[in-house]
Amino acid sequence: MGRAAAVAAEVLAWWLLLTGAWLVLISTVDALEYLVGASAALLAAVAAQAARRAMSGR
Amino acid sequence: MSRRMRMWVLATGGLAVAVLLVAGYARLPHFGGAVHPYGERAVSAALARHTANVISSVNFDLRAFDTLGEETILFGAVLGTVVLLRQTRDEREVPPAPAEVAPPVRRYALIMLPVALLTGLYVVAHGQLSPGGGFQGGVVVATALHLLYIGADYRALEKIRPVGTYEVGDAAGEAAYLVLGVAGLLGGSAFLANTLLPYGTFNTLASGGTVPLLNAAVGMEVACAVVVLLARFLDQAVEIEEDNGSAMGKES
Amino acid sequence: MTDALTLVSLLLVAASATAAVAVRDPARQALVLAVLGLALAVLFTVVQAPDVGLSQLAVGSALTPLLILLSVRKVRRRGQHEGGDR
Amino acid sequence: MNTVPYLVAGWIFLVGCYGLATSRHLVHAVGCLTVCQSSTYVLLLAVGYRDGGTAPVFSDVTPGSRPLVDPVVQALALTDVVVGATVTALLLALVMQVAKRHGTVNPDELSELRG
Amino acid sequence: MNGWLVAATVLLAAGFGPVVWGVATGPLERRVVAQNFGTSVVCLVMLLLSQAYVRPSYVDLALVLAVLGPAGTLVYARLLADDLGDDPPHANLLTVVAASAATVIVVAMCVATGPGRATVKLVLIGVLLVAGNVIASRALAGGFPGAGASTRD
Repeated sequence: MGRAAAVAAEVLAWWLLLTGAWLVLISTVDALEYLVGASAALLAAVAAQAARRAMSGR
Repeated sequence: MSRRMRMWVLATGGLAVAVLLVAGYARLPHFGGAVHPYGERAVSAALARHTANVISSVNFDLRAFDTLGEETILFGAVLGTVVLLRQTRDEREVPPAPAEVAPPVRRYALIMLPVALLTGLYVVAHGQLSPGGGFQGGVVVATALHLLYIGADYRALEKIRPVGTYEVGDAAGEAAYLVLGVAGLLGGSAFLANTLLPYGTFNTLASGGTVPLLNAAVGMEVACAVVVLLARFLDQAVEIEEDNGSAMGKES
Repeated sequence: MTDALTLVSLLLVAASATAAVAVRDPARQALVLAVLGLALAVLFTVVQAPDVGLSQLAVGSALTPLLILLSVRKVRRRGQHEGGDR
Repeated sequence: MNTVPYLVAGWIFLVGCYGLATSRHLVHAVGCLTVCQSSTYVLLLAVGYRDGGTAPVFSDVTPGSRPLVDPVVQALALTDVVVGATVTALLLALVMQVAKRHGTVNPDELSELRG
Repeated sequence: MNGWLVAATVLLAAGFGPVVWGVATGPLERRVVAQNFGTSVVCLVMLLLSQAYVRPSYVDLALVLAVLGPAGTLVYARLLADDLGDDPPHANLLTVVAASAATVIVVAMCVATGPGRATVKLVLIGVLLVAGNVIASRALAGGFPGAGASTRD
């Protein structure tokens, strides 16, 4: 159970960080930007976690 | 034809082309001139459809059919590369040896992978607003994935990059572009016509009718196409060895 | 002032293009092609074409060099070790 | 100043052709072809430029407030860049096949093999 | 007389000219360092041009270059490790010059744009550029010890 929680925590951390980065990148902020930004950040967060596991799992 | 003779042919041909070019350039409108008839029409057409980035509007709305042709060139080139660089009978696949990489470089690759991915998605999503679009964003996303190869080794990259999925993604991107075109046809107007969706308010993410959707389809296709392309090149350069001269294949 | 900037960026593009052809070794040429891509991106920004500059940056900074260097590695390992211009 | 960009585009094209013709390594020849192709970007965008103009991208500029450059040539140059990269990849794949089949990448030796 | 434009022209001529000469001649070690320095110079020129033309959207070019430029240099460090193996370039001077120039220009632009998300974006680009430059020069100075020996990685 511990591993899944760690994975979820890491993805969540990356997700918040990347959504913040998205909000910095865009010029005008509105509801749709939030939605697209959050989904893009989620995708990037999952990729970040998978990359770390792939790199360390040697 | 001896090399010297070939040089002469090259010299005379080059000189003739140079003379013709200079003669032609003399009659071209001056650099920085104010006569741009197509430009004004393209800008007014794009503004009529609430697309802020006129270049994306030209690419995905006024000349969407040409971009479909360009997509097919991309798809065909990737198909050709996949066929050309397949593993032949007299070759065997050697699992890549793990490479030692300095820790700071590995950490940099791990941190930059999501940031580059996010930048690529940002460039794709805002294709019809700020500079950028499906092409540029797709290439940035694909390069972001390969930070894992650059930062670590090919084995790590292969773990998170199933090539089959990306080949399907490449085809799905092209298919999505076609489906959007046919949807225009079904919607009662012309193929790839931008009359399907409302144009939305200017300078927002949902503006421009089908332009953002075509942008996303192109972004997905370019990203997957470049990943498949690099996968084939990496396989050939890193993994595939020829069977007979296996000794020759060891050292560089 | 913009004329001077345009002239400088055109000169840099012409110089790096000539250098890209003059360098005979493919691996070293990949480096010069990357610098040519950078010079072109600057010229595109000066000529007010940010989209084209963005695509040149995206393609020329990491993708083309990676393709060329992987091909050189494959060709060098397969073909004979040509003495010539090593 | 009014024809210098065109002359630079012509120069890049001729230098690329010279490199292509005198190259002794097929990967170097593909690089020279990329140089030739970049001359088309310079020519296209030089044709579309307007003095004091700015890019017709209205995310941070109100339309009609500033003179604009021509977006049509930019769209052409944009697709040109991406297709150029993909064609370069295809050519490099062909070079790998030539090296595999003939064991050499020197264009002169290749023609001799054909006899 | 747009000051930003003058700065961009001077930086381009003084910074990128030697880069083109450095990448076309000399030992491979010096060429790769020149390419790495060229990425930083062009990214800073892009920032200055976006300020000179009063077009904040041009900053996206500097952003993509700050993200992909160092990746390109890492590609060279990785795939040319065999040739770079003998005397890795210790061009720390160029890294220091690039980092200080980046700090000066980003601070000047932040002052010019004033507080707000655009300033945070500029700082983000500056940080990405300096970090990328430092890591890339670190990689060039022997960041792939293993890859130097083994041919397959």
